[in-house]
Amino acid sequence: MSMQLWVVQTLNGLQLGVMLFLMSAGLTLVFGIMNLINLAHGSLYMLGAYLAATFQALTGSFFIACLLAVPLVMGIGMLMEMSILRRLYDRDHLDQVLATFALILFFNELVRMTWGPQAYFMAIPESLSGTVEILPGIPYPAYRLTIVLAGSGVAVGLYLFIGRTRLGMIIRAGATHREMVGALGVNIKLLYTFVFGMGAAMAGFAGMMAGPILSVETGMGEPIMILAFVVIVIGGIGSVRGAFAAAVLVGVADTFGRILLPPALSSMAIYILMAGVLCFRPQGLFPAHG
Amino acid sequence: DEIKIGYMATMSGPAASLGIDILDGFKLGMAHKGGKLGGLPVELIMGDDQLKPGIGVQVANRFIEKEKVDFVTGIVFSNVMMAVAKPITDAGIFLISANAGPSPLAGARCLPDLFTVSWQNDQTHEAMGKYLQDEGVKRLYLMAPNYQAGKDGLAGVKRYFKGEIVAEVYTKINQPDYAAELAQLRAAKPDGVFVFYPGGMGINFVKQYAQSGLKEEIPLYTTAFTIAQMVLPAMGDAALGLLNSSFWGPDLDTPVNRKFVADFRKEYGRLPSLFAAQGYDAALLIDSAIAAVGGDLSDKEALRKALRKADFASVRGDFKFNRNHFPIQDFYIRKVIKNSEGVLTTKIIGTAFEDHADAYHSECDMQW
Amino acid sequence: MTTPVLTLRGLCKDFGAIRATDQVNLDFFSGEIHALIGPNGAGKTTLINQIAGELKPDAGAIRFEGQDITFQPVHRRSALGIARTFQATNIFNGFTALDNVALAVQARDGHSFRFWKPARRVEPVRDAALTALGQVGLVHRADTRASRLSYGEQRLVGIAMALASSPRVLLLDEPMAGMGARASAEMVGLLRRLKDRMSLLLVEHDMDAVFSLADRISVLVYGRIIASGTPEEIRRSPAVREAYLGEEEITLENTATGLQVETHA
Amino acid sequence: MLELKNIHSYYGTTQALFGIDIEIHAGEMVSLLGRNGMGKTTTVRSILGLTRPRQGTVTFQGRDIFGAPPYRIAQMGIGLVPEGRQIFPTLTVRENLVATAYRGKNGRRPWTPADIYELFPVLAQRTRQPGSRLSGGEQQMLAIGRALMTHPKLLILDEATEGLAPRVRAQIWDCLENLKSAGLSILVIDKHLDALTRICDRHYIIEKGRIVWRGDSFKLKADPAVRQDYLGV
Amino acid sequence: MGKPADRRDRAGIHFTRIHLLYLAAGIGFFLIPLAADAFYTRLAGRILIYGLCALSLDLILGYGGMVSFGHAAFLGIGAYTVGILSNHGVESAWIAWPAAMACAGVTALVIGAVSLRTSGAYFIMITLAFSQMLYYFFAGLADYGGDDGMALWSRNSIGGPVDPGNPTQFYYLVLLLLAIVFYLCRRLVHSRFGMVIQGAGENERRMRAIGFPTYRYRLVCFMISGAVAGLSGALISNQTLYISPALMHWSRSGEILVMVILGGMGSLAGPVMGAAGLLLTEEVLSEYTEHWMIILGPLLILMVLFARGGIYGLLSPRRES
Ligand SMILES: Nc1ncnc2c1ncn2[C@@H]1O[C@H](COP(=O)(O)OP(=O)(O)OP(=O)(O)O)[C@@H](O)[C@H]1O
Ligand SMILES: Nc1ncnc2c1ncn2[C@@H]1O[C@H](COP(=O)(O)OP(=O)(O)OP(=O)(O)O)[C@@H](O)[C@H]1O
Ligand SMILES: [Mg+2]
Ligand SMILES: [Mg+2]
Repeated sequence: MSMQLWVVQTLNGLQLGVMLFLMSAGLTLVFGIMNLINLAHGSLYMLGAYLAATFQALTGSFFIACLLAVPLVMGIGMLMEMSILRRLYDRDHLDQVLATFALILFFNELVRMTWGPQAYFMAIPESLSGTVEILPGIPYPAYRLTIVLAGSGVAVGLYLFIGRTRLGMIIRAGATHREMVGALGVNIKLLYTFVFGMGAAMAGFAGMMAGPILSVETGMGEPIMILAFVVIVIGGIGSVRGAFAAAVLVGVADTFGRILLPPALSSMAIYILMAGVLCFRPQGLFPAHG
Repeated sequence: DEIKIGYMATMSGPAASLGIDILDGFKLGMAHKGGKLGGLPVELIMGDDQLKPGIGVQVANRFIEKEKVDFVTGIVFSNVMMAVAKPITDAGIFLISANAGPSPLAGARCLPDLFTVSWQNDQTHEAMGKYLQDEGVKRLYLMAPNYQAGKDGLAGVKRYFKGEIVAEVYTKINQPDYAAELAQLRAAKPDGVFVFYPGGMGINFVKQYAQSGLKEEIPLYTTAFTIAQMVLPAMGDAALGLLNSSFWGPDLDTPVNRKFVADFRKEYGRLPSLFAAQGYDAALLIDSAIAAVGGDLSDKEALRKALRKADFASVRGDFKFNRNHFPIQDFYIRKVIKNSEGVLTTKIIGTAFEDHADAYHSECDMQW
Repeated sequence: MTTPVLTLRGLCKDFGAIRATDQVNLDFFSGEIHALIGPNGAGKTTLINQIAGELKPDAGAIRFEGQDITFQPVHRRSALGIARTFQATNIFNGFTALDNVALAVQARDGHSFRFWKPARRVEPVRDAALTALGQVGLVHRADTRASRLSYGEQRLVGIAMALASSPRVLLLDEPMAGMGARASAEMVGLLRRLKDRMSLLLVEHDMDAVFSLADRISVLVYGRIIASGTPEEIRRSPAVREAYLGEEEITLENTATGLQVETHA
Repeated sequence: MLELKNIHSYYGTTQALFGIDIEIHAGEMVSLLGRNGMGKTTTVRSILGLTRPRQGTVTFQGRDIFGAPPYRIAQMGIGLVPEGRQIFPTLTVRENLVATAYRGKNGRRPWTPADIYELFPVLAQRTRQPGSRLSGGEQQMLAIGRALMTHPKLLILDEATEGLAPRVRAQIWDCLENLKSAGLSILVIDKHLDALTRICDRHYIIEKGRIVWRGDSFKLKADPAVRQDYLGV
Repeated sequence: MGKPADRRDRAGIHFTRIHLLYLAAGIGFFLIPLAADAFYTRLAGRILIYGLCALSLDLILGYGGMVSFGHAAFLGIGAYTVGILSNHGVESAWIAWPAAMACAGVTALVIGAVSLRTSGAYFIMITLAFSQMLYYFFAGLADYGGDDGMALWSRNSIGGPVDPGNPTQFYYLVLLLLAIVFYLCRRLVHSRFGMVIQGAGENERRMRAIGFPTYRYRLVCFMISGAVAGLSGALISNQTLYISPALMHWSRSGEILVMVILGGMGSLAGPVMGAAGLLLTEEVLSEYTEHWMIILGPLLILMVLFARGGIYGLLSPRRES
């Protein structure tokens, strides 16, 4: 492989990684902190894409669509938390799996009834449709570069928020002793709704960013959700830092696996990676619990 | 009396639009025959295989054991077809495939009660292979998902394309992003790229191909499976100008087709895809056979004979069944254009094959 | 009493910069209660974890009845006869008290690849479990789910489980913690009865209990044994007073319940 | 300041409290005594709304807090050192203290981490260590510190000296006396009767979910029968 | 006074009621082929086969706390064993079905050996990873149909008067196998081995401290569960006469998991009810509308929220509180 190709493929891996991170971040927070396995996270991703596509078609602007879709998905997420998921925190993981699996069915069908079975179209905004010369002689799609930058920005922001702010501390505290946090005077319910909404917003954002690259269709959230689960497990559940590292690792491994390995092996590459990591570090790369 | 037809297709999930298009085509065909087939009123019984062979078998058994249908039609995907073909035909029910045409059923394991009104899987790919060979493309790059249909598709192209194959790349099933593969492709600098990516995979691939700027550098060739009418809106301008092969196109100039396309647009408010055309033909085929036996479904032998004649006016013009009950038909090369209303559609620009038979019929020992 | 059941030689364990155990040498004899006291964070639990096998020492050796067990896994040591209780309650919440203890009995009996006979109908196991529960006075709670027991009762179940495995060495990490005065006194009685049959290592901050029970006391400070001796010697040691006991004055008198304590500030 | 009247609490269908009446006045230190499993912790949980009583009234500073969510009750000025410590294992020592600390500004000087470190110097050396890596006693100190950081008007300690070295325990009694003289109300559950009779104003004894005895330290000292019957001492 | 005798008494009442339920279910299933047409018999057979698979999952999940999100892999291995053997001319059930169990068991042994080093959510994900690997492996296995799968030309033969090709006979065979496995599993979970599995499911650290090498026990249990799932795979391939990688897709694992939870885990009978509940609801709803999932979804959610303990929990007398 030539030098150029290496650079481009690394960027491709990074871009995939960043997308995965946007998905995984919410998932790892909700999972690690509220102790909730939310299989329906992919549905929020799908909703983000559909809503953005609709708003883009209505307003003709990608950015206005973004401003409308992301808060809306956040709202839907919070509604979902308040109406159903909140009741599942104290339950077995399995009840959560069942309920959120049911939510997937519901949302997929809802989307199909609302938007029809055909895939939906989303165009890349005009200003980002070209390519950028990242290094002399190496063009790279501007839109994908935007994803890398925006995603990394969100990652840094989230890391600082969780690691450095008091709110972040409380969120982490709630991961292990929810009742106790309440007994110390924190409205943990509200906080959780907020955290869930944040995760939903990120998933919606990811779906929206993916819209112009991928097809906007029912069930589009499931494959990436499975990948996101792989990511958070490799990274260590509940760890934002771990999710980022693992997302990039998975992104790069998948990208290079696809071009360097025979097809049968490359389909399995990330699963082999995950099994390998867990073999040596059963708690993931950055276990959140000391 | 009445005939019962079981319609089985993928009606939910991302691939649902195929099943729906076939069904709409089929219903239009019935409507054109006065809501009847062969003069008999029709009870259409629906079954969703959810793209899962196991569910398909279940639906098939409902058709056989509970509903006791006379015909089964529909069937979008090869894996479902492979699972249900034998149980359905074993039960003495005629199976009219309106889409799937897997090679084993065209060859050694052909079935006397299975009629495929669409095509054999490889045929459409072969058409593009032939075209590329005729065009004198030298170095070709091949891509497909790593599953049976993908491998068959590329094999079809290679059967007629004799130039250099730069690379044959298989990607993961339902892989959403092709950035890495596109970067490799660009570096290989081929003269042309052929891909087989049906459904959502195709939308993603075509969009990303255009976004990476490759569309201007290297021509992309595909088939009607990637460039089907229902995915064109989602691809947008990225699809414009792409060449693809098919046995049919909305602009195919036959009287039947003109009426079909116009009425379909009137009825459903959209352009029909080739899947709709296949559904339409499936209805007409059944109609012609029942009419030929005078509505007497008890004589299977006579009915089979009538089906074999394919004595109806197909949207594709002339067509006849090979001895394996797969069609012998023409194949065209189409180009994606915007019509006068600004809607993306295809236009036939040439003929790749005339009266093309599939590659497996000689392995089928059915005699008639 | 002549040869120790369990010997620790030069045990060291670091957690990053913290030296949790530092060159610890101790001998434990059958029929003896050896108390280990020391300030919070001195490394007492860490030492127990090393003996039980949950932590691997960085240096040093552990010998049990002459056999080197330094690197044996937890379950092997347990099978050899080293049982422990946990500082934080650690039992099977979904099981009844009896089933909790029965499991421990089962473990003692050797491998459990027995797929046929219902475990609850194995009389010897049941009887042994009831006996162990009886020893801690919980027979009346035998059929209560452990999660519904009060904190103190849960701790008793933990001890019954340790007893049920008929250990040769019993490691007790703060058994009186969370127990009321009467329960503590009962615990003291129980431990005293047990000591004939095994060697006990008692980690406890309840000085009344420690001084009334222990045959020998070792004091651990910052991972080091700073003193080891009879209760009387320890009580008099200024170093121990400085590091651990503080101003507390301990006087023992024999009363009906076995102990009475006065504390002068 | 705090008044419980006729509290009945249940775990599922089993009743744990049968009509508890307790009152604590401002600046008072009160102990709740009883053997294991008699309902001390349940009483505490009922005060904070962690276990919601089926019946009864709870008033705090004259306001009815029955049925309010725990965080509201805590915000009104009740600090809890829970049974079993409940330290946040993934947070560092400092974060444990800061995360839920009091943020209001009402003139009184809230506790700072530095004050806590002064009280428990061991913690000062462990500020960046996660809670899960502390020894049992260190965790206990942290739990007390954490409760103080919420700047409570009423401090509830449920077996707060469990697992503490005698020296530290003595320190904590001293500390509680100081807090009390600074005006804090305190409800303490503990088994160290001698210390409690020394520092507490009044005592309640709970037996099988009912208050069976109440009175001041003098009365308690003078009544060995009560101590023998209900506490086993 | 909670004397042991008292306890046995209460258990006695509890047991007869449950036994009555089993008896009713057994008779019900027994009568189906006599009362219903071929279609419903087949549906009932499918329920039994998936019930068997769900039951095998319950063994590790409900009792051992091992949440396998890749159980469909063993189902698939069992099916492929039958398919591949039949492809090479081995038609006897006496060889093919034990072979299916053995292959699935060995696969479980290998997967378990790695996966059981982890716990909790990590275990969920690593089992998913392995099943996805197998899925992609078989999807790319062109010799045996790849993604299109392969058809079986006939059911396995048993010999004697029993003919699995006959739908009714096949149904009774399935029913018999399920009954046997059910009984064996009941013995197993109450045996000493079962107690260890349950203990390890609850508190593995404590189990080690009292002297159990838990890893070994869990691995054996995982293997048994895999083997039983393999048997259900052999049966399902015989029923549908068709095998494809779709059998191993993660969504299939999800469905099996849903059956267990819906039915009520840790009860063995529950998962069979869960299989019945899910498959029947699907069957009924999808006849009414193609948008049946919009109804099934909320229905499942209501089940979770208001019927704790699943269907089994609804039917059986509530456990003492
Ligand atoms: N896993 C760990 N990682 C880092 N430090 C640890 C770990 N476990 C314990 N420590 C530290 O090691 C020291 C010894 O801890 P240990 O639990 O042995 O104390 P202890 O003597 O049992 O105290 P206590 O009487 O309070 O229970 C403590 O300072 C503690 O903070
Ligand atoms: N979560 C629970 N579920 C059911 N019953 C419980 C639960 N927690 C406590 N109980 C029961 O409630 C009663 C009172 O328990 P509580 O914890 O209040 O006692 P306590 O006085 O604090 O005892 P201890 O000194 O042991 O902590 C006990 O009989 C106990 O078995
Ligand atoms: Mg300790
Ligand atoms: Mg208590």
